[in-house]
Amino acid sequence: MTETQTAAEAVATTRPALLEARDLHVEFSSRGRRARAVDGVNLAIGQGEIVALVGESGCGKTTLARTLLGLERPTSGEVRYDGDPLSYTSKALKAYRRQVQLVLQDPTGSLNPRHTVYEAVAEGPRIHGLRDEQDVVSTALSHAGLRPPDRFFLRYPHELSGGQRQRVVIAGALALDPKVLIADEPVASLDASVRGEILALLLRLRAELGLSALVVTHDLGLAWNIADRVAVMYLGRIVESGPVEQVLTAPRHPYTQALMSVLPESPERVVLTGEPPDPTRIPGGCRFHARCQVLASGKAAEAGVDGRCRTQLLDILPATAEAQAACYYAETVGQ
Amino acid sequence: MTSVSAARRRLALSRFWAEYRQHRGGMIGLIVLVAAVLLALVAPLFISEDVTSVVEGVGEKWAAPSLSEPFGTDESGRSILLMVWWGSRTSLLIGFLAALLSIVIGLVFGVAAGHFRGWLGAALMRITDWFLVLPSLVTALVLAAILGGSTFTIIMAIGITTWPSTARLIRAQTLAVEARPYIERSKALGAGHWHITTRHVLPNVAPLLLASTTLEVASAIVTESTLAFLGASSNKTSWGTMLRASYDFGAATQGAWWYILIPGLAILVVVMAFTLVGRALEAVLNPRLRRAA
Amino acid sequence: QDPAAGKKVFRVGATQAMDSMNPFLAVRLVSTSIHRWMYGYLTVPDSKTLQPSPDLAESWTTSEDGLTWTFKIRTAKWSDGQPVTAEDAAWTFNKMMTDEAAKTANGPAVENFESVTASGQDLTIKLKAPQASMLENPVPIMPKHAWESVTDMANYDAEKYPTVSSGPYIAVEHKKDQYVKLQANPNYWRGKPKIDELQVIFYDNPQAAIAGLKKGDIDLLGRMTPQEFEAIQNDPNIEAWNTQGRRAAYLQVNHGATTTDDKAVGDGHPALKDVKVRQALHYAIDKQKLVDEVQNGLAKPADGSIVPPMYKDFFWEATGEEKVSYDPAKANQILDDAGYKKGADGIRTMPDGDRKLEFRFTIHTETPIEDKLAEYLTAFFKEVGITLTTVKLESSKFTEETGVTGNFDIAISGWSVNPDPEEVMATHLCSRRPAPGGEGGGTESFFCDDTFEKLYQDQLKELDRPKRIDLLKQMQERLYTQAPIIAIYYTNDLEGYRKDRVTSITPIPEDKGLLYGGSGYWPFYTVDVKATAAASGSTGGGSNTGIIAGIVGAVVVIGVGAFLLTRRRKSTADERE
Amino acid sequence: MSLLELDDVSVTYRIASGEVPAVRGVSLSLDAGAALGIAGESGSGKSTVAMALLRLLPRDARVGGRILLDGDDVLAMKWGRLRAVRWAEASIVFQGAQHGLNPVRRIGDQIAEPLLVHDLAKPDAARKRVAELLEQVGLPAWRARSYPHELSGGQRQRVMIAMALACSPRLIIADEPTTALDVMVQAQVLSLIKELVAEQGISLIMISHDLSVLADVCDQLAVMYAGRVVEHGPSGEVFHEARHPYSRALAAAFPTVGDPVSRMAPKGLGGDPPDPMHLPGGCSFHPRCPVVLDECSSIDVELWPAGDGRRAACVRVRETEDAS
Amino acid sequence: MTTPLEAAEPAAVQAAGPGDERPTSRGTLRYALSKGGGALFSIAMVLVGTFFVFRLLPGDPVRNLAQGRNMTPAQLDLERRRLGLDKPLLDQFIDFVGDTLRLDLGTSYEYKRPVLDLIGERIGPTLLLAGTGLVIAVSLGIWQGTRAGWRHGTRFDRLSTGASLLLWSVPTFWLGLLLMMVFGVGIGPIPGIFPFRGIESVDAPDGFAYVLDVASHMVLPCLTLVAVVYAQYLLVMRSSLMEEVSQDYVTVAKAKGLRDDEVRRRHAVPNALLPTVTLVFMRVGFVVGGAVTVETIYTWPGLGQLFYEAISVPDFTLMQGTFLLITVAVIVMNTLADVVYHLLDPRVRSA
Ligand SMILES: Nc1ncnc2c1ncn2[C@@H]1O[C@H](COP(=O)(O)OP(=O)(O)OP(=O)(O)O)[C@@H](O)[C@H]1O
Ligand SMILES: Nc1ncnc2c1ncn2[C@@H]1O[C@H](COP(=O)(O)OP(=O)(O)OP(=O)(O)O)[C@@H](O)[C@H]1O
Ligand SMILES: [Mg+2]
Ligand SMILES: [Mg+2]
Repeated sequence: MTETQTAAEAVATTRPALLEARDLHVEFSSRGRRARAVDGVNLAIGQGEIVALVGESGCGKTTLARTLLGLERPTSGEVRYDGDPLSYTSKALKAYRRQVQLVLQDPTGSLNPRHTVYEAVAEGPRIHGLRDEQDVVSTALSHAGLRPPDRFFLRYPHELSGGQRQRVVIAGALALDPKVLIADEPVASLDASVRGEILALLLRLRAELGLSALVVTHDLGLAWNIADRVAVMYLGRIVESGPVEQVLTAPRHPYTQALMSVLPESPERVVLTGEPPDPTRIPGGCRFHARCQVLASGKAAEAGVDGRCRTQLLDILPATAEAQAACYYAETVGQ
Repeated sequence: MTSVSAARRRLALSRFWAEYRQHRGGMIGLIVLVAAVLLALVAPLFISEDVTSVVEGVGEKWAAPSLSEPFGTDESGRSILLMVWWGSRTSLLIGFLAALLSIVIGLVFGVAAGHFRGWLGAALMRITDWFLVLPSLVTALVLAAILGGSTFTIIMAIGITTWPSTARLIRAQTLAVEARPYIERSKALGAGHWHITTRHVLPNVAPLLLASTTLEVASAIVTESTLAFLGASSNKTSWGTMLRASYDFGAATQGAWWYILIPGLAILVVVMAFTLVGRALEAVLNPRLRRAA
Repeated sequence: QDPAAGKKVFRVGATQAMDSMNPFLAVRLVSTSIHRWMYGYLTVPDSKTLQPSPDLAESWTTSEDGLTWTFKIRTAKWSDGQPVTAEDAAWTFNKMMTDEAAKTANGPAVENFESVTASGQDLTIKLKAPQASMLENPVPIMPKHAWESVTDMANYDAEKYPTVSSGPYIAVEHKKDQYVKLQANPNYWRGKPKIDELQVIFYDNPQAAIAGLKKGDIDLLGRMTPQEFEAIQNDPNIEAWNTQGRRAAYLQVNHGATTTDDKAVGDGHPALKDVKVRQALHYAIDKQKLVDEVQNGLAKPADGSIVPPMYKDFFWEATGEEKVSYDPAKANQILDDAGYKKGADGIRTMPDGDRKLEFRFTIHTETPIEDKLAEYLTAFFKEVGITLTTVKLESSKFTEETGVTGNFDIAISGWSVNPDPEEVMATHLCSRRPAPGGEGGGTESFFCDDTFEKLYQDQLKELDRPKRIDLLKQMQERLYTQAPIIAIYYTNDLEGYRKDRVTSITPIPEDKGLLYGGSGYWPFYTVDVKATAAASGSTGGGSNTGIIAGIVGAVVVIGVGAFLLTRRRKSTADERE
Repeated sequence: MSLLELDDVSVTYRIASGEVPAVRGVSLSLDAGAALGIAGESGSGKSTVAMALLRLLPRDARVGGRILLDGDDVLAMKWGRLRAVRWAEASIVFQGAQHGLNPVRRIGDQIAEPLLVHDLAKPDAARKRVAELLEQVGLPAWRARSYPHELSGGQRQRVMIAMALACSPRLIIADEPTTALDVMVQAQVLSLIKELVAEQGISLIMISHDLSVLADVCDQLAVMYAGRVVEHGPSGEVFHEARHPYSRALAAAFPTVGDPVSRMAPKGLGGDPPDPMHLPGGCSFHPRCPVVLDECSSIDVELWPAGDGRRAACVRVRETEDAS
Repeated sequence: MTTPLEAAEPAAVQAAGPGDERPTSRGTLRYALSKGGGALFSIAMVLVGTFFVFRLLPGDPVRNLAQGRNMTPAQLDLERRRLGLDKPLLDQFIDFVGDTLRLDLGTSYEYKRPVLDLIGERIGPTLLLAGTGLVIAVSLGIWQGTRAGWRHGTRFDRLSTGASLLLWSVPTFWLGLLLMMVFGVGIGPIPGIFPFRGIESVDAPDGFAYVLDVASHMVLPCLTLVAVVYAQYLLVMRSSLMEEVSQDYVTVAKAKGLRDDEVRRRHAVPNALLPTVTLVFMRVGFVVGGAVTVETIYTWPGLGQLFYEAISVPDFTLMQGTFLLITVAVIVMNTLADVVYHLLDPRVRSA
């Protein structure tokens, strides 16, 4: 941890955390077993910061995002907003939801096909009883890049292109003037050509409105495109986090390394074998050890950490801005 | 802006209409149905309850259809034509009210069972399932027999025995709607149960409900006639009670085929019309079926 | 191969099925009829006069005080060869007196019995009180030797064949809800019936029964409605049998229902307490029109009371001043005079208040004829400023409201009268009113009239038939003038039988009497039919149609199969995407 | 001679409200053993082309042009011949593995089915072959007895690939075999396909909207826009230095991690995708084109040669080529 | 006809059955047990419901039992005690449940015999009629539905769908009456060749001729039942098949080079059959309703007729007994259908 801090990082560390997850656990019971979808997460999003959360399917990204929004109640741990723990009374939740907003993967599904653009954007203001509804809607739409806004008021979602729909969804979130935007795979279902546009919009919103964002994705390219910081999640835990430049150019956790390696342009491909992760059966020791290529290749044994990898539980990474990895091997070798 | 949105709504309606018009069966059904309902509504302008009165029946008894009496007369010399006309009021009324009852119960149960997860939804579903397996005609008969066969009880009996299928349909639709991401989005915007069910779920199940209602009316009319025929109804003149009377007074052995045929055909035509309209509506409104078709 | 070939089989249709083969339990009309044909009774109505005449009791004597009756039982044999003795009769009655379950069917018949004893062929019955109708005892005498072993009478279904009988027929087979087969009893004391077999075939659906008669599936069908009767009237193969019947139809008027302790019950309209109003109602009814329109002319307007004219001896008819004939003007007059003024809407009100004369008319559900009747009465009463609304009740509720709770104004009623009218008269006694606890006694009118009571008591003791007849007629007159009930018509007995099958049948009474609907077994004892030819007629029809149906079935199967095959071949040929 | 040749293929769907020209004059060819990638945004007609190759389009689609498979016109074939061609010579791996497998039959039976249908094996031999195939795609042989729902998405996609290999066809058409799959699984499936093509000499047509993926697997790339091929050429060249502005936008959409140019600078293409029922006149791309010229709205573009073995449908390309 | 909705409703929605959120999540045994538990619960609810509904009866049960005959207060009291009607409601309920569990359904008012005996006598003919009708209706419906759904829009489809809609709209009793008039009684040139009363002739022959005799008696009632019932099976099968036809695996099967009818027979039909057949058996209640009407019209000595008689007398113990039996049978059938479906469909059966 001796690298020089980048500009963004410097800003991030000085900024107080706006939205924070503290030792968050979320469990479901599925098939009569407990699925620990989120299994101890510390994560902080600072004012005006864009954090990318990456990881493979089923690792708990969406669950974490939903829990941060108060749509799911944690089994233990807490969500804090602006320093205060989140209260789950319906009144408090309603107030909270003016501050933190959600953008989903599928803009087509996120819009009620029977509501016009205006109604879709006005839904939030109506729920919260905001005045000057039409102004609010117009402003939100222009912020989202749909200009002039009144041209779109009466359109139905099916009359819009995919990118426009996602902009409407974003406008719907902006209408409540939130501080944080949580976007769950916001571009995964969009055409490649419009993907960049939406990402650019997120960047612009941060610049113009000072919005913070948590972007959930499995696309490392996206993180590279827009995020300040990235958190890599595996089986309910964050296994590596830090500034994008640091984590994505020099990944320290074997799992991050594997994720990087399957990008088409990467020279050497590490395809992980073994069963895909199952949150009802989280292995002991390091939760990644069963699929860990470093352990399998014997490098961990060389470093003398293989025993700990298999048996000893790792600590939960703290919610700091510095680059950090939950890996015995990385700890040992990195020092 | 309201005028614009009204125009949009009109446009949507006309689009729906254009699509509906493609269904020949549905169009035929709609014409028949509108005609039947109109005729029933205007009946009091032309005739009165007297046509069903035996005291007023002055015609020849058991008269076969003729020019003056196109559908013949019954055992008391009443005109079958006029009785069928007047009887349509009772039959349609029972059909509509029973369907309405069934739809209202079905809607409340269906939406609630679909919306509220956990024990409430599960309990509602159990109740629905329980009612669903009850053999409906048998149950309706028992209810009518126990509560007496007034119009009100017949409506109750039919409504109570038919709502579960509506509830299931609505619940399935509610579940489908609630699985849509826009519900999640709405929740994230801070919406409560009431907002979600009234703003998102209801408008989405409404079209299906319309289709389902027409089918329910059809089935209620048939059930009413069956109950009347099995003697569980002590209604005023309806098509079912007419058939019952034709049976009681031995139209078959009298060779008075018109007395059996006409009310039966009236039921058949109207029920068929409702069914055709319901199916056409369903085909237009239910995307699942639309995809298959 | 046809088991029926060469036999004389007579098939009777019935629109009711047997409720039980056990005469102690059976209450349905069809069951009591069949038991009439199977078992001997003490007496049987005479085929000409309908007076009690010897059946199993050859003769009888009565003590002075009328309390002890001695019957001499005929020397006859049960169908299994055992002799019929007074023991059998005594066992039957004693069983009913001691076993609650055995009372189910005919309990009241032994209510007045003090004791029943037998010695040899002599049966002695001691009564608690005199009873002139003693000779009308409706209890079949059962074979003690075959029935003694039955312990649980309530659950005994008596499905043992052939039955041990002493009547003209023996039941040999009973398929529940399908048919009962009876065979001629060779040991019958009057001699074996002319036919070999009597079948009673049940139809759920009266229309099917009519169709069956027309088609020849059955030879005789009784208890038809006027409309059903019209349907067979013009059939060349059917003898339409239309005679005066046993039934009187009347309106029961709630003239102030009370219980046995004279406390008022129910919610009857106060105006009906006024005999004038009741009489006005009587004047307002056009009975002839009712007969014509409701009964298709197949009834007789009632100018008497509850005994139908068929019973010539007991029948009483009003004449002269007393006679009430249709006269709405007079009805209006009576009501005007009594102070029931018409309001602006043409409806009358009570003299001392503003309660309108709005009556309810209670009828049964599922009786289309009563519906019609109600419509006519409504129209008639409207003429005299009285509103009538129809209330339909399902039968048990009907019985309760019109016989116990008194929650009615006017109700439809009727009674099929036995040759002796004592029982129907008794239904209008004070004692028949419900007890204070609400237990019904079976009143038909809540009537409680001193004159009537006295006449009843007198006739009970009067063993001289002409004098007793006179007393009974006076009772009818009293009912007529007091109008707790208003007789409207006597329905005809409507039956039909196949002329081409039945060669002779004697009605009861022999002069223009009844067949199926009659009392006793006479028509069925005397009936004679053509023998069934081998494999012809409709009896063989079953197997004929069976073959036809079988062939049709085979054709359908082959057809469908062939169709499927051709479709398959075609579909391979014109395969598309 | 090339294995597959598409000559001016067009497909029009008839729907209630009119006709949808989904594919408009596509000409492509594929040599035996080669791999062709087709890219393009949603609705550009990629799947329609794939389905047309085996005449699997629904009844309301009208197909024009010629599709020569080994010199035989697929569109003119008799039914018997077409059935023989299907799967035995060309097989398809469909978009969305979830639905391509019959949910109530064991996967072994489903893999063996084409073998039996085409009389290529007796049941016993078929069973052995199924085990072999499963092995080939990296699944244990006992999986043959599983039902589709018992497998993960990646495993199902492997089964689909095993099925496509069953009759040792000469051509495999893979329609977005990896969309909706997880990154890790996507990588597994892609390397499997790459391996198979390389080892068994099977020709491959692969469809995707991710140019980088295609560039990785295929020799040749065709980019479709609004039912037309707008650029065609060797994959590396098309990906790295696309000539058509649309292809360029597509290529830029997926940044290279570590490349400072794209850091905090996502690139995209403005405007809306075209509605196939109301295509703009002239070059159908001109409303969204960042380098549009006046003539673009009127001129009829076609695939002009754009260098060595490359073609592109852009006026600017023609101009530069003409100039050079 | 009761609920035309079912057929129009997409089969899959129905077929998934209760708890369709995560159907894959339980083992078959667990599933069967939970279904069985559910059925027991339903039956318990039926018992409770029946008890209370029948306590709503008009009039005094003892008086109903007496059927208007003259009984002394003492007799009535005795009867009341015998029936346990003097006890508090809860005790009565416990007695009722106990009796019912011991299969003691009480004594018929009308027949003075144990209800269970009466039911026992009637169940055979009903099974014969409804069973035969069901088999014919199901095979006919499925066969026609398959043809219609596979080639929907063709003339066969339009004809059979039209015909089934027509039959669907016909009240059962009316059709029965018409058939009776035409083929039983005979009309004009059509002779009335089929018997229309009962299950056999009074003088039924023995042996094979007896079978033919019964068969001939079955023609009209069966025809009526089939005509009304098969329509919905046709429609369900049709829509279910149409649903399958648009699935991708059907296209894959075509791409594999299967012949059209192979695709249909091997893939589409078996998949469409699963939900359809289950639905068919879930709808036994409908057949029961049809049976009541048909048996009444044709004097068929089955349960339906017994039930109808009980209603028209009315004989409340008999009504209650038959109602209980019919309902429980329907619930059991439903549960069986559910479990069998679960067994047959690997999608919902857990690995
Ligand atoms: N409501 C729920 N009930 C039971 N299990 C659930 C529920 N929601 C999620 N899970 C389980 O929790 C785990 C994490 O799910 P989650 O949706 O958060 O993953 P994800 O990282 O978003 O995956 P993807 O990239 O596929 O969206 C999964 O194994 C999932 O099966
Ligand atoms: N059966 C059909 N009926 C009518 N139009 C259709 C049909 N199938 C496809 N289309 C239309 O044809 C066009 C091309 O569709 P196609 O499925 O080939 O696109 P695609 O390139 O495969 O898109 P994606 O990337 O979304 O799979 C689209 O506009 C689509 O709406
Ligand atoms: Mg997710
Ligand atoms: Mg596609």
